[in-house]
Parts: sequence; structure tokens; C-alpha cells
Amino acid sequence: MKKFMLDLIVKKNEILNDQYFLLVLSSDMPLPEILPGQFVEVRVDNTPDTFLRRPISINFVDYQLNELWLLIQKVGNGTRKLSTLTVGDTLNVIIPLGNSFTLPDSKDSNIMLIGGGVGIAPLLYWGSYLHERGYKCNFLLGGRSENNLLQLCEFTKYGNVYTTTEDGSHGEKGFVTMHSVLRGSNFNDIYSCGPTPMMKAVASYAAENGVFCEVSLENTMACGFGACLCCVTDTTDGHLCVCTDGPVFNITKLKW
Amino acid sequence: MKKFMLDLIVKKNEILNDQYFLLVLSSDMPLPEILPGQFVEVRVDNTPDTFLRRPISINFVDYQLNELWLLIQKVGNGTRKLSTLTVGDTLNVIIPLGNSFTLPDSKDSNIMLIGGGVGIAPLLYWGSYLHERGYKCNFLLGGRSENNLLQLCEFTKYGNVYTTTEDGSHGEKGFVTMHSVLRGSNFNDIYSCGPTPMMKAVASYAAENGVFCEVSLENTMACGFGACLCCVTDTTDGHLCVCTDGPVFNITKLKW
Amino acid sequence: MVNLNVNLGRLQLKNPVMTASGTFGYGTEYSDFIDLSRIGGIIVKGTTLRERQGNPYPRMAETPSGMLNAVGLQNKGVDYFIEHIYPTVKDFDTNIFVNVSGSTIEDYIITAEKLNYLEKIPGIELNISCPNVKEGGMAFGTSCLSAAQVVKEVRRVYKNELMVKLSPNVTDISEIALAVEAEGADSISLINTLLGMAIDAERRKPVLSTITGGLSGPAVKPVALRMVWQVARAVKIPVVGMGGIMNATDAIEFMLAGASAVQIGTANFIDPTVSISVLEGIEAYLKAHHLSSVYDIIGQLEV
Amino acid sequence: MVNLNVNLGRLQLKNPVMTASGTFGYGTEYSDFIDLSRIGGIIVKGTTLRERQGNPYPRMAETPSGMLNAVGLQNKGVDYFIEHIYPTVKDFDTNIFVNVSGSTIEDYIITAEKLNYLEKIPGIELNISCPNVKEGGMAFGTSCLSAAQVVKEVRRVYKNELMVKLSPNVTDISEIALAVEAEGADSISLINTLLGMAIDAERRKPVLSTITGGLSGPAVKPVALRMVWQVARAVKIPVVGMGGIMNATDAIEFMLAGASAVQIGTANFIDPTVSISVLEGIEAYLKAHHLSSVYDIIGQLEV
Ligand SMILES: Cc1cc2nc3c(=O)[nH]c(=O)nc-3n(C[C@H](O)[C@H](O)[C@H](O)COP(=O)(O)OP(=O)(O)OC[C@H]3O[C@@H](n4cnc5c(N)ncnc54)[C@H](O)[C@@H]3O)c2cc1C
Ligand SMILES: Cc1cc2nc3c(=O)[nH]c(=O)nc-3n(C[C@H](O)[C@H](O)[C@H](O)COP(=O)(O)OP(=O)(O)OC[C@H]3O[C@@H](n4cnc5c(N)ncnc54)[C@H](O)[C@@H]3O)c2cc1C
Ligand SMILES: Cc1cc2nc3c(=O)[nH]c(=O)nc-3n(C[C@H](O)[C@H](O)[C@H](O)COP(=O)(O)O)c2cc1C
Ligand SMILES: Cc1cc2nc3c(=O)[nH]c(=O)nc-3n(C[C@H](O)[C@H](O)[C@H](O)COP(=O)(O)O)c2cc1C
Ligand code: FES
Ligand code: FES
Repeated sequence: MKKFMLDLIVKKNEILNDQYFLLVLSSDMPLPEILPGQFVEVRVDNTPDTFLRRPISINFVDYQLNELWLLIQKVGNGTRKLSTLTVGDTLNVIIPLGNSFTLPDSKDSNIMLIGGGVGIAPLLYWGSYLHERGYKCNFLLGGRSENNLLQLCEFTKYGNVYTTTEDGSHGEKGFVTMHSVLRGSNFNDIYSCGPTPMMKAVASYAAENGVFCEVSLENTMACGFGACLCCVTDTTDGHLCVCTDGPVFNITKLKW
Repeated sequence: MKKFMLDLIVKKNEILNDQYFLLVLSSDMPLPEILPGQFVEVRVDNTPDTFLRRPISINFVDYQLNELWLLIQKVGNGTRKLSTLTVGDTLNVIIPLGNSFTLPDSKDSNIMLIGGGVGIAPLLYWGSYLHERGYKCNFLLGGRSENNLLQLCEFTKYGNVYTTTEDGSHGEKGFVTMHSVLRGSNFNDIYSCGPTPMMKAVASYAAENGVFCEVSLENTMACGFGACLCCVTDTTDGHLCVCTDGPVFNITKLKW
Repeated sequence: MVNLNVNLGRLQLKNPVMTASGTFGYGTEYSDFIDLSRIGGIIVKGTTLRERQGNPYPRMAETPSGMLNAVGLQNKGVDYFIEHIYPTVKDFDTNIFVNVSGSTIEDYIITAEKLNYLEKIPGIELNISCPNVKEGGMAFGTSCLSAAQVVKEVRRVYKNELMVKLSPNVTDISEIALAVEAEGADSISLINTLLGMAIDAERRKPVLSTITGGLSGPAVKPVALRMVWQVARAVKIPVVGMGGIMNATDAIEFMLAGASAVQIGTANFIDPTVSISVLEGIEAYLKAHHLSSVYDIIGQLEV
Repeated sequence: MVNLNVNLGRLQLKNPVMTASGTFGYGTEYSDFIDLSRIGGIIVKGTTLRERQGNPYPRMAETPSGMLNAVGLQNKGVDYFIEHIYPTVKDFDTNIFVNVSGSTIEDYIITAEKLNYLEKIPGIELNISCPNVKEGGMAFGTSCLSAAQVVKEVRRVYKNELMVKLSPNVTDISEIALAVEAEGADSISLINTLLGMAIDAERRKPVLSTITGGLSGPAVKPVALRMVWQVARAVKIPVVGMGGIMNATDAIEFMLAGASAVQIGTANFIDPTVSISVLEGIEAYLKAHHLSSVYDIIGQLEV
């Protein structure tokens, strides 16, 4: 897929809570084709602390409104600076980057998308994409507490939503992999994105149950498009770049 | 004089034209005592290009309104960034820095303040200060063209204003040192600030006519308060720091 | 009209803007963003005799105005390059240099010899300065004796443009440059990365898997400029400057200091089109200063 | 309660935060901004046997996340220091070190000897690393032989804390550190500035009167951290780390890498109160990590 460097325009910066915000971006020109699981590299301007671009998943694409959504957690100087963008500002992005999730073999597949914290970001677009094509999804979303469960209303548009929180403030108490739904049903395809320990637990569950499972990895990236080789992960094929060979990997390929 | 590091508040950012702007700053607490000829070191935030503070002359102090004025020319990244400050923003400054102009020996002195370009900045405060104390000032202000003549209305409050422009768009055509007023009258005290070639020409005129003359020098500064020794100028006493021994020097001391 | 042609030994570049090894992949990674045929040259990834997996993750740390990398020469080896990559890059209308690294002098010799026969590879860049691999690289570049030795041996087998890339992690870089020139290098490129380190204070651990890594980006520009200036005054062969070039002004500074051409590295990550803007910026500068050729700025610093 | 005391040879500092030579004047320049008695030590300006006018203007250039200086050890000489400055600083309730530079070994010896007799000067920092003076300084610090020689001679005459400040402009800094330790240095401080250069492309001239100058500030931090780590592993005497420290986190990184204390340089220009915030930040870090003493972080990097 052809990659572009574009100046997108901020249409909305919605503060979800003190940790998270949603950037709704648009463009004068039609957005390029973007697949679920892909990400962008954003340039953070007007800060002395951010030298490199920052990788951010594509949270949602609305081709009708020509909108691209980024769901972002404030963790450091770069994301904090992005949180101060206001309507009309431009944001320079390189788009679209990385591979994408693999469509299930069958429309009857029992699909589960498992996300933790801000790792839910790519799952919304993936869920809507599956839904649009007639697949039926379930979502299992986890967070430390209620505050870390995001976009629940959006997710309910595309399937059943199950939740866990570590403090029990929403849904079942505990980690996602402890949720009863995983014991009750048999899933055929699992897709997951979130903190590494969570994805490892999901991967164990999938491996034990012989379920197809893809996870979306994070990594430290200097370029995002395969030029620097800084973002490798260890796989059965040796060191592969998370930015081009991933971020989505089948768990059978990973040497975790 | 005790120096302070203060967060001042932007009360107004007046765009004078595409090159110059006036920052009107205030503080919750009363401003410290500030003498004409002194300067501040401003910290330029939110830009990757400006590492060190920037020295800026004190253009005017209004103790009634607790206001400090900075008149700034956009020349590079730092000053351009400062030009985007808006009402309510804070600006961190170190204040007050440097020495000050010397009061004339007598109230009857025929005084001339000669400024070029943004070098007029400290002369406004000096003129008002002299005026307040019963001295009579003349101002000779020069610029490349009308656009470079700033704050003329303000200056007229404190004395006669003569102007030159290189293109003849305002006042006499030519350089300040060619103005007829310098041939017509005998001045006892001359104070000057502006581009170095201009100040050198003023200094020659003063030396030829045996007139007391002080100039306010620029220099590249890392600290502004005597700690780095980066800002020296060559004087009859050896290398002196422009930030502490200056910026105001008697021309007899300079080895230009 | 402004003439941007520049000579590197026997080779003519259409302009002095090249891209630095390890930051530009094999060029193809950038073909969505720019027309590769517009730039003066591409130095492809560090290539070794045998395949290398490179260092474990994490390999990168951001630093003030720069970055540290510890890639460690991950590549599939020279034979794979010749068989699978060369065919995909050989018809680019620009000069492709292969950056050659080794753990032993033997490695260097064999790798260079293999590349000697590739018609569309006009030269190699001998990397005696990679700080991220224990077994070699930088060790060769930090003493005159070993630098001279490896250049001498490679020169014997390699007939095309031999550019030697120096390490900045030395006491006296012009000494090394002179040694390398004496053994027949056609040109010298510098600087490779400065050896640096990053620590995560919260976790009390090094950020990089290798503890230390190579520093690049604008942070190193003042050091790079100084070294290019020192080397250009010491040697007679052309010098290719790099280290923190982010825009045309930076590139012009290197050329004024004595560089016949420049390489752009880290900047490509932040703006994949930067090589073209540098190129256009140099042209604009020459026009604005009423100069007709890049030779009017190369080494023209007034001191 | 957190214990911030730290030993430097026979000397105890009340805390590990000192200020770097050439960036803190004689301390008095900062007394409007901070209570000098709170910091662990002050290294005053580079002092030479005879008065030095320093280099001509311009002496400074801003660079990405850093600055170049070419002050060139402007000072009034050691006798002037003893007569006129010592009386004004001797009663500060902190450790005042004099930074000693020289063009010849003789100069170093005589200067150090004179300072030996000042009761309130607990130590000197031997600067064998100033890149801005032709006649010496850095030349001593870039070879083991000459570094050893000057330390040996000074050690003979100087009885108090002898801290030796190393140059980063070398191939192997631990080698020099070992040489200096062997001749009786009580502690080692590093890094001095990296030799760099800035060019004004429009005017086609060097920015500094001396063409090259010393690079400091956050840009050099990764290099400084690496060198502190290397030296701390090589020697047994305490190491004092510096280079680009802007905040407490930076200081903690240096201590994790092996520094017993730190010096803050360029950051003082931007925030004259920074030494106090670094101090308070170290204390807060220790509390947050339930550590009781700075020794719980010194050299405690987990590798
Ligand atoms: C493919 C991909 C997709 C991503 N998608 C999203 C997303 O949709 N929304 C979102 O909020 N974040 C996402 N991230 C993470 C995001 O890139 C980082 O949070 C961001 O770069 C941090 O920048 P900063 O300047 O705010 O923090 P920094 O100041 O750079 O770092 C703050 C802290 O975060 C850690 N950190 C920084 N970058 C990373 C990283 N890439 N991985 C793990 N830890 C890191 C640092 O070690 C440090 O402890 C994604 C990362 C990748 C690789
Ligand atoms: C005591 C003193 C008082 C000053 N008062 C004022 C004032 O009242 N109003 C005002 O607009 N400016 C004043 N200046 C000049 C002002 O400090 C510079 O214009 C400013 O630092 C430039 O910052 P920048 O980031 O915009 O430009 P940069 O990007 O730093 O530089 C842009 C260009 O300006 C040149 N330059 C930068 N700093 C200086 C300097 N200090 N002297 C000469 N050339 C320089 C650079 O070489 C470069 O060519 C004063 C300077 C001093 C020393
Ligand atoms: C991620 C990365 C990988 C690199 N790999 C190589 C390499 O394989 N061979 C080499 O000679 N230099 C390598 N370098 C060094 C660059 O080619 C260049 O010398 C250095 O980065 C300085 O230039 P810059 O500041 O413009 O990046 C690498 C640099 C980076 C950032
Ligand atoms: C303006 C300036 C003057 C300096 N003068 C001296 C000096 O006289 N003696 C010395 O040993 N180091 C001198 N240094 C080096 C500093 O002490 C310190 O080693 C260096 O700046 C790195 O620390 P920093 O990045 O925190 O500034 C000077 C540095 C600067 C910026
Ligand atoms: S981030 Fe550069 S190759 Fe993946
Ligand atoms: S600017 Fe630092 S001494 Fe004048």
C-alpha cells in the first residue's frame, strides 16, 4: 500500500478523561485506503522534548465524513503535547503503516476481540470493519478501573461487550483472561491488543484452546516504515520489524 | 540590585507591523525596581529551536499599572515564538539585568537620545525617566523605512522627535548621523542604541564634538548575569561582560 | 543555471545529497515519498559477509535532539544482497553504494571482492566505525594502524570507488584520515555515530539491550562539523560529511567546512522527503548568493 | 529520613549536587537566586597561574539542545583569586573547589601549590581538558602519558582533595582515568566539553572567534553518561559526573551509572535555581523508591 505524508486537520479533540483523549482528524483530500490494525506516525510539533515521530494506532476511519480517529493516552511529553491540539490545528502524519488483522476464515466464526487500556484503539476499527462485512464480534475490554474503559458505546454498535476491571468498578473484577465468557464459549478467532503481559496471557489461553490468535505489538520505533530496523521482535523467522512485518502477528510466530 | 526569576503574565501582545510586536507584561506582585538601560532574559517555551534564554531590553515600566513593556523584532525562531504569546500566557524572565544609563550632570543639559531600528527599545524608558525628573530630551530615531520607526507617539510625550529613514519615507532621508539637528545644535549628552555601525557613527560624532556619550551594546549571551563570560567586549579595561559591566558603556571605554 | 554536479574520486554525482547507511534501507522504503532518481546517491544498509540477526530489542532510545541506536548491523549477508536485493535496486537512476562491515579483515576483503563485480554498484563505503558490534567495526576505526591495514587489504581487491567511513570516537580524527588516504581510499565519509548511553531512571536499567549505542541527529552536528573541517584540511581526497543534517542550511555548513557531498541519516525518519528539500535548498542558496556551482561553497569557509 | 551525604575521597559533601566550573562564576553570581549553603559544592571558574584575557568575541553559539563556548579561561590569575576573591567566598557554607588550568606542568604545580594553603578550599579540580586554549589544557588530557605526568607532579605538592577533570575528546577514556588514578588522584570528574564547531551559512564564516569551541548541554548527555559508566567501572576512586544535566532525573541517571556526585553546568544559565530543584528531586526520588541513602543509587544500574 502506498504511504503518504499528509497534513491532517484537527476537527475535534475530545477529552475522555484526565488520561485519554480522542483526536478526530480530517483532510481536504479523500483519505487513502486504511486497513484495521494499521497505524500512523505523527509528528509532534512545538516541543523541545520530542525529536522523533510517535506511532499511534488507527482507532476508526469514517470514509463518509472523511474522518480518521486517534485514541491517545497521555504518557509522556509527546502525547501530552498532542492533547493540547485544538480545532483547526494541523497534524503531520505518515499513513498508512504496518500490516493488518487477518479476516476469519468463515462468516460464522465465533470472534473475540480482547483489548486492554489504550490497546483497545485498533480494535474499534477492526470490529466495525468486521461488522460491516457481516461477521459477528464479541469484545472483551479490560482496564485497571472504570476510567480505563473507553469508547464502550462505540463498541456496542458492533457486537457484545464484556468488561473487566482490576478494582471491580465495572464488569467482572480481575484481568480479561479471567472473564467468565472465555470459559463459557468456544471462540474460533481471537484478536488482541493491550499491555504485553495481557497479550501473553491471551496468547496462552488461545494456544491452550487451539484458537487462531493475532496480537498487535508495541515497540520503540524511530521511523515506522521499515528503514531503521529499530523495532524488531523475535520470531520463528528471526528478528522481524514490528512496523512493517507487524504490528499484527500470529501468536504462533512469536518467540515470547 | 537583587535579581529575580519571575513568571510574568502577558496583558497584551500588540502587533506593530509584520516585523515588530510589543509585549505588555504584568505580575501579581509589584515589579522590582528597574533602571533605564537594563534588560531581561526571557525563557522561550514550547519550541525545539531555542535552548538558551533571549536578552531583551526594558522598553518601558509603568509602576502605577505594574506593567513592563518589551518591544521585540522577529529575527529568528525565539523571537518568532514570543510573537505568538497571547493574553494570559506566562513568560518566565530574569530581571533586572545589566547596568543603566548615567544621569546627565545638569538639568539644563541639552540631551539627545539616538536610536536605530529596535534599538530604540531602551530609549523610551530612559526618555520617560529623564522627563519625569525634569530633564529635557530630544529623540533622533532612524530606520530603513517608515515601518522601522516605532512608538513615535510614545516618544513625543517626552521630548522633540526627529526621524530619518534610508528610503526617505519618513523624516529626513539618510542615516541618523546625517540628520540636520546634529549640525544645528550643540548637545551635551548623547545616549544611543541601535545597530553597531550606527552606534559607531554616533560615537565618532560625539568624540569629534567632545560630547559625553553612552551606547548600549548587544552581544551573544548565554546567561545574562555574569556567570558564563561569553558576552565580552574589548575595552580599555580589557574584556568586560556586556551583561554586567554593560550593556551601557561610555564610548571612551570601548576599543571599537 | 546552477550546476550541482560534484566529483567523488572518479565518480560524478548529479548532486551532493546522499542518504546515510542504516537510515535509508535499500532506498525502496522511500520510493512512496520521493523520486529516488533525484538524489545524488544512496548508501544502503550495513552489509556483512554472513547474515546477522543484529542485537536484541530494545534497540532505540530518544535523546535530546537525537537518538541512540543499537541495531547491530542486522542484514542477510552479502550473497543475499547480490542475489535478491541487487536486482531490485540496480536500475535506480542514482549511485548505490554498499556499506561494508566486518569482524575480521578477511570478512572485509571477501565482502568487498564480491561487490567488485556488480556493474551498477559504483562504490562501497567501508564502515570501520560501527559502535554497535563487539567483534569489530569500530575497533578498526579507532587506531591508525588497524584502519590503514583494513583499507590497504580492501584496496587490493576492490577496484571501484572506495569511500572509507570514520568513527568520531577518537582522539585525533585527521590522523586516521591521513592513514586511510595513504592506503588508497578514494574518499572519506564521516561521522558515524558517537558512542552514547541512555538509562531509564525509574527502572534503574539501561534503555538499550546493548547498554551503549550510537548517537545521531542534530545533537552531534557541532562535533561532526568540527571533524569534517579537521579532516578536509588534512587530506586531499574528497570528504563526505554527515551528522545531524536536518535541512539545507545544515548541509551547506558541512560543505563550507570542506565536504564535497553530504549524507542525510536520522532526518529521513522524521521527514522521509527531507533529501529533496535539502537538494532544493542548496540550489536556492546558490542562486540567492549568485553562485553557479556547488564548488563555490565546498571548503569556502572564510576563516 | 533520607541521607544525602556522600564522600569524595576524604571529603564529605552534604549532598551530591555541585555546580560546574565556568558556569557558576564564583557562586556570588547566583546568591540572589538560591541559598548557596544548600548545595554540595561549587567548582569556581577556571583559574590559571597568570591573568588571562580569554578569547576574542564571539565566544558563544547556540546549537540543538546545547551550546558551544570559547571563553578560553578568562580569569585574573591565582594570586588575584587568593587576594581578592577567596575572602568573599571562603565563608560560604559549602565546599569550594578551584578549577586549575595551565599551559605547562610548571604552571599547574605552582598554581596548585598556592591553593594548598587556603584553609577553606578543601580541594582543586585539575582541568586537563579545556578545549579552548591552544597552549595546553586539553593536550594534557588526551594522552595517558601527559595526563599521568601532570597529576603526578601536582600530587607531589597538593595535599588536599585532588579531583582530576577528564576530556571526552579521546578514544578510550577509561585508560586515561586509570592513568590518573595510578598517580594519586582522589577523584575523577567528567566530562569537560566536546570539541565542536558552528558555522554561519549566510556569512560563510565560523560563528566563534576561535573557529572551534566546547559543546555542552543536553546534546552531550548520552556521551557523558556512557563515559561516566565506563570510567566508574574502571577505577576505584569516586567519580563525579556531568554533561547535560537539566533536572533530577538526569542527575539520577549519572549516579546510577556510577557517579558519586554530579556537577550542573549549562543548565544554570537557563534556570539559575536548577541546582536546588535537582537536589530536591533526588531526595524525592529516594523517598518514592523507599531508599534511605544516595548510596542506594550510586552505581546501582542493573545490567
Ligand atoms: C504500533 C503502535 C501503535 C500505538 N498505538 C497507540 C495508540 O493508539 N494510542 C496510544 O495512546 N498509544 C499508542 N502507542 C504507544 C505510543 O506510541 C506511545 O505512548 C508514545 O509514543 C509515547 O510518547 P510520549 O512522548 O508521550 O512518551 P515518552 O516521553 O516517549 O515516553 C513516556 C513513557 O512511555 C514509554 N514509551 C514510549 N514509547 C513507547 C512505546 N512505543 N512502547 C512502549 N512504551 C513506550 C517510555 O519508555 C516512557 O516510559 C502505540 C505504539 C505503537 C508502537
Ligand atoms: C542586551 C540586549 C538587549 C536586547 N534588546 C532587544 C530588544 O529590546 N528587542 C529585540 O527585538 N531584540 C533585542 N535584543 C536582540 C535579541 O536578543 C535577539 O534578536 C534575539 O536573541 C534573537 O533570538 P531569535 O531566537 O529570534 O533569533 P536566532 O535564531 O537566535 O538568531 C537569528 C539571527 O539573529 C542573530 N542574533 C541572535 N542573537 C543575537 C544577538 N544577541 N545579537 C546580535 N545578533 C543576534 C543570529 O546570529 C541570527 O543571524 C537584545 C540583545 C541584547 C544582547
Ligand atoms: C538506525 C541507524 C542505523 C545505522 N546503521 C548504520 C550502518 O549500518 N552502517 C553505517 O556505516 N552507519 C550506520 N548508521 C550511522 C549513519 O549512517 C550516520 O553515520 C549517523 O547516523 C550520523 O548521521 P545523522 O546524524 O544524519 O543520522 C546508522 C544510524 C542509525 C540512526
Ligand atoms: C561557558 C562555559 C565555560 C566553561 N568553563 C570551564 C572552565 O573554566 N573549566 C572547566 O574545567 N570546565 C569549563 N566548562 C565545562 C563545564 O564545567 C562542564 O564540564 C561542561 O559544560 C559539561 O557540563 P554541562 O553540559 O552541564 O554544561 C565550561 C562550560 C561552559 C558552558
Ligand atoms: S521503526 Fe524503523 S524499521 Fe520499524
Ligand atoms: S551572558 Fe553570561 S556573562 Fe554575560
